[in-house]
Amino acid sequence: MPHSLSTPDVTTPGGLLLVLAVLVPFVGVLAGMVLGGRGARRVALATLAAGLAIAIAIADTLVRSGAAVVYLLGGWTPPLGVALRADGLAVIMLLAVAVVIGGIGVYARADFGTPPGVREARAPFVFWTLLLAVWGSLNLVFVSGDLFTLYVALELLTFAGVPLVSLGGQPETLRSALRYLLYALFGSVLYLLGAVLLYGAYGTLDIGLLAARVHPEPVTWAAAALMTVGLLAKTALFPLHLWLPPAHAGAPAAASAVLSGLVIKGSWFLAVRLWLDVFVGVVTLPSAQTLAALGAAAILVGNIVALRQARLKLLIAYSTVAQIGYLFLMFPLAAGLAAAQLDDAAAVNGGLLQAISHATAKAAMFMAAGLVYTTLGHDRIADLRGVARALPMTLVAFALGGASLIGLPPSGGFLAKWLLVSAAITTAQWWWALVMLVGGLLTSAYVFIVVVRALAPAPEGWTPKASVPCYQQVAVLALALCSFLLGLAVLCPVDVAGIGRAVVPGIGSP
Amino acid sequence: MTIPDFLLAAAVFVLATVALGLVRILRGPEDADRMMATQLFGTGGIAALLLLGVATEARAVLDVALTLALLAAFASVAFVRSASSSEGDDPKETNSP
Amino acid sequence: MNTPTLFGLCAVALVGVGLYGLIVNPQPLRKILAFNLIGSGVFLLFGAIARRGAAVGMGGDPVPQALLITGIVVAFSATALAVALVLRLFDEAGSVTLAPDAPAEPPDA
Amino acid sequence: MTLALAVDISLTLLVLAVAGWIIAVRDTFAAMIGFVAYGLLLALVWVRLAAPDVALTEAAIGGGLTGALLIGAAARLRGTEAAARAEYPGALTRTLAAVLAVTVAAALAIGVLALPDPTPTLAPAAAANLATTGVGNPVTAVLLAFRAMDTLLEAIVVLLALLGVWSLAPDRAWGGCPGPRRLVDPDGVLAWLARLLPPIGIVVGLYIFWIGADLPGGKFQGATILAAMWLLVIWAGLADTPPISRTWLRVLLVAGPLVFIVIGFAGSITAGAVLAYPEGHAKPLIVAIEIALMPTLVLTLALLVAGAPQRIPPQ
Amino acid sequence: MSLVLDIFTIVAVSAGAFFFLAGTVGLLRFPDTLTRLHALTKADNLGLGLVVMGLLPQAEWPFDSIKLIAIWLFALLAGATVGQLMARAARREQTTP
Repeated sequence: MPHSLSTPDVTTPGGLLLVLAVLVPFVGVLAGMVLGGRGARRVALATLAAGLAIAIAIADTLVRSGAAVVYLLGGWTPPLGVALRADGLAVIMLLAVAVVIGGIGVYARADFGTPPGVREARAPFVFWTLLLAVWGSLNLVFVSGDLFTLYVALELLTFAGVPLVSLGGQPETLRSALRYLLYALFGSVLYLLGAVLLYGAYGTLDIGLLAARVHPEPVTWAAAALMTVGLLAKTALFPLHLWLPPAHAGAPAAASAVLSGLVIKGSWFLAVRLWLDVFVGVVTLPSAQTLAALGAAAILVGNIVALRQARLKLLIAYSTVAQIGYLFLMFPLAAGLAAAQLDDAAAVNGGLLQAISHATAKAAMFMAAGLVYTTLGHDRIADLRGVARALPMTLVAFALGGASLIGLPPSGGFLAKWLLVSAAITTAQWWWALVMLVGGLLTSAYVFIVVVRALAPAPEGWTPKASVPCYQQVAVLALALCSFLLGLAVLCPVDVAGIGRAVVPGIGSP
Repeated sequence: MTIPDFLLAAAVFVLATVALGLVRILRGPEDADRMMATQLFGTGGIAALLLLGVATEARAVLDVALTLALLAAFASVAFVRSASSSEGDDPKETNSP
Repeated sequence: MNTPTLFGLCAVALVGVGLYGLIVNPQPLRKILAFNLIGSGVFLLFGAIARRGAAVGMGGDPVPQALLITGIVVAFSATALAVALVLRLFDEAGSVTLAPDAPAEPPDA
Repeated sequence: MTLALAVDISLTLLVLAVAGWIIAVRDTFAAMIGFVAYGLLLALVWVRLAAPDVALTEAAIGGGLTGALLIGAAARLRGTEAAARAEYPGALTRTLAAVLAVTVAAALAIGVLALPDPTPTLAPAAAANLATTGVGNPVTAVLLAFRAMDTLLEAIVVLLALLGVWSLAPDRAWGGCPGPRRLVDPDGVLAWLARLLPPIGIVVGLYIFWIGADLPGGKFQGATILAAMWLLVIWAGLADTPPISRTWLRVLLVAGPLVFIVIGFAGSITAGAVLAYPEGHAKPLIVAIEIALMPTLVLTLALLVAGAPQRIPPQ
Repeated sequence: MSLVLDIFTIVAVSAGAFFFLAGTVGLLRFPDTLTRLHALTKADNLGLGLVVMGLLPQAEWPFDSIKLIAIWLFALLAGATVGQLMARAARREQTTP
C-alpha cells in the first residue's frame, strides 16, 4: 500500500533536535570562518562529534515515539510557515551521513592540516568549513518539509560541493567544477520552476499539504517532470552523468568521498521524497519504468566504462555512475508494489539501503585510493604492486567496500539488492533483476582486477613514497566494515524506515 | 482624457521611443555606442517608471526609480572601467606587485 | 488577456529562450547569462502567480514575493561563483572552453 | 484599462526582444550590456505586477551588481571570443535545441493557462497574522517571521558563495586582497564621482533599508546599494579591498547570521519556538536582526563582485 | 488652479517625451560616437528633467517631490560623469584603433 506523510499540526517532543541538526553544522561554519586556520579544523572535528550525538538523539526520539518528529519553525503552521519533519527515511539518512562524515573527518585530519609557520592555508580552511556546510545542507534536505526551503538547501549543497571539486586548482579540475556548477544550477532552476507551478496550482509549498492536495492534471505532471529532470541532473543519472567522473576523480580523496558518497544522495533523496510522498497518485508506472530504464543504462554503461579505466580514482568515479543507477531501480518496484496493494517497504528499504551502503563503501574506497596514491605516488591500476604489503588494512577495506558494491553477503549492498530483486520478482518485473545480476558481475570484475594487482608482490628493494598514519587506515576500514556489515540490519526488530509514513488509500482513490 | 491616462500613454511613448534606440546596441559599432544606448534606455526607463508610478499612485515606484538612477551610474562605471582595462596597456592599473 | 497571464506567458517564453541559449552557446559566460534568463523567467512566473493571488487589499500574495527576493539573491550568488570560476579557469588555462581536450585524468589524488 | 494593457504588451515585447538578442548576438560583451537593459525592463515588469519589493531587488541586483560583474568578466575574456565561436554547434544541434525550447515553453504555457481560478493565495493568512509581527510590510513579515528560516539560510548561502569564490584564489594569494590593485588618477572624473555619489548613496541605501519594516524596501535592497557604493570607491582607487585574513572582516561576515541564530534560539526559550518572537517584542527583534544582517550583506555582496584574492597578503 | 497644474503637467511631460524622441533619433542618425554622445547627454537629461517637472504637481509634497528631484539629480550626475568617461574611452578607441 502506498504511503503518504501525515499532515503536521504540532511540534512533537524532541523536534528542536531537527533545528539543531541543521543549524549546528552551519554555526560550525561561521565559527570556523572567524577562528580560521587550525581553529577551523578543531571546530569541525568538535562539530562532527556533536552532530553525531544529535543524529543519534533524533533516531532515539523517532523510535521511542513511533511517529515522525516535527518542528514548526517560529510556531507558524504551514502553509504560511515552514515545518521541519523527520520520518524514518530522513532519520536513517541523517544517521548514515553523520557516520560517514565522521569517518571522512578523521581521515582528512592528516591530509588537511595547516602547514607549520602559516596562520591559515587555503585548502584546509576551505575543506573544513565546506565539509560542515555540506553536512548542514544535507541534513536540511533530509528534514525540510517545504519545497522552497529545499531549493535553498539544494543551492547550499551546490555552493558547498563545487569548491570541493576545484580544491586542487588545476585547469582540469576547474573545468570539471565549472561543468558541475552549470549542471547543478540548471537542475535547481528546473526544480524551482516545478515548485513554482505547484504553488500556483495548489497554494502551498509544504510537502505534507501538497501530498493531500495534488491530483493528476497537466500542471502537476509538468511540475513533476521538471523537478525530476532537475534532480536527475544534480544526481548525475545517465545520460546526465557526464560531469561526474572527472569532477569526483579530480578532487582530493577526502573531498571525492564527500562528493561521491554524500552530495549526490541529497538530490536523489529529494526525488524519492517527491515520488513516494508528493506525486504518489500523479506519476504513472511507465514514467517510473523510464527512470529505472535510465538507471539500468547507468548500471551497464557505468560499469563497462569503469572496467576500461587505467586510473583507480576514475574507476571508482565511474563505479559511482553505475551505483546511482541502482538507486533508481526502486521507483517502478515501489510503484508496482503499491499498484498491487502490497507494502512497498521492500523496494523503499532496498533503495535506502543501497544509498547508505554505497555512501559508506564509496567513501571508504575513495579514501583507500587516496592512501594508495600517497603511498605509491600514482594510482595507475596496472602498477599497484606492493600495496598489499604497505597498506594491508586499506586493501582489506577496499575489498570489503567492493564486496558491498557487488552485493556479496552479508554486506549492505547484498541486502539492498536482495530486497530489490525480490520486489522485482514479486511485481513480475524480472528484467530489473537481470540488470542487477549483470551489474554485479561487471562490478566484481573490476574490484577483482584491482585487488589482484594490489596483491602482487612489490619488486625487490621497493619502499613506499610516503607512510600514512595508522588512524587514516582505521577510518577507511571502519567505514568499509560499516558497509559490509550493514546487511545485518535485517535483524533490526522495527521497520525504522517506515516510521512516520502513514498508510493512505491507494492510487486512484481520492 | 484624464491625467492618469495621459501619463500612462506618455509612459508607453517614452518606453517605445527609447526601445527604438536599442537598435544602437544591435549595431554598435563601438562598445561605447552600446553603452550610450543603454544609458538613454536607462534614463528613459526611469522616466517611464515615474510616469507609471504617478499614474497608478504607487508611491513605492519612486524608491525603485531612485535605486535605478543610483545604480545606472554604477553599471556604467563598471563598463568604462572594464573597457579601459581590457586594452591592457593602461599604465594606471597594475596587477599584483 | 490580463496582466498576470500576459507576463506568465512572457515568463515561459523567457524560459524557452534561455534554454536554447544554454544549449547552443559554448562560451561559459554566455551559458551563465542564459541561466540567468531562465532564472528570471521562473521568477517572473512566480511573480505572475503572486499577482493572481492579490487579495485583502494586497497587490499580490506576499509569500511568493518574499521568496522571489530570496531567489534573486541566491541567483546572484550563483552567478558570482560561476563567474569567479570562469575567470580562474581563464587565468590557469588561458581558455575557457568546457570541452575536455584530453581524456579526463585525475591530476591529483 | 486598455492603456494599461498597452503598457504591459509593449513591456512584454521589449523583454522578449532584448532576451532574444542577448542569446543571439555574437559578441559576449554586447550581450552583457544588453543584460543591464534587461534588468531595467524587469524592474518595470515587477512594478506592473504590483511587487515593488521585488522591483527594488531587481533594480539593485539584476541591473546593478550582476551587470557590473558580468561586464567586468566579459571584458577580461575578450580574447577567447574567436575560440568560442569555433565551438559553436552545427545546424542540427541548434534545430534540436530550438525544438526542445519551444516544446518546453509550449508545455509550460499550457500549464500557465490551466492555473486555477481563483488562485489559491496566502495573502489572507499573511494579513491575519501581520499584526503579531508588528511590521507593516507583509513581505518583510514573511521574510523575517513566517519564513524566517529561508532568510537565515539565504544569508548562509551568500556566505558560502563567498567562501567558494575565495577558494579560487591561488595558494600564495590566500589571505590577500581580492581583485587587482587600482591606482587611478585622484583628480579624475571617476574619483570625483566616487567622492560625490557614495555619501548620497549611503543615505539612500539606509533609507531603503529603514523603511523596509513598513513599506517596500529592506535589508537586501539597502545592502545592495551600499555594496555598490563601496565598490565604486574601490574602483576609483580611493580605497582598497580588505585582505580576507583580517579578523574584523571575518567577524563582520559571520555577525549577521550568528545574531540571527542567537535571536532565533532565544525564541525557543522566550516564545516557545525557534525563530519565534515574544509577544510585543517582535518588531524590535526583527529590526535588530536586520541591522545585524546589514553589514554582513554589504560586505558579502561587494566581495562577491570583487572576486577571488589575487594579491599576496601584506606581512 | 488644478486645471492649470494639469495643463502644466501635460505640456511638460509632452516636451520631455519629445526630447527622448530627439535623443533616440540622434542616437540612430548621427554619424559617429562622439557626436552621438554629445547629443545624447543633452537629450536624456532634458527629457527626464521635463518629465520630473511635469510630475511635480501630481506628487505629494514634500517627500515625493524631493525624491523626484533627487532622481533627476542622480541621473544628471551619472550622465555627466559617465559621458565624460565614455568620451575619453571613445577618444582613445579612435586614436589607438
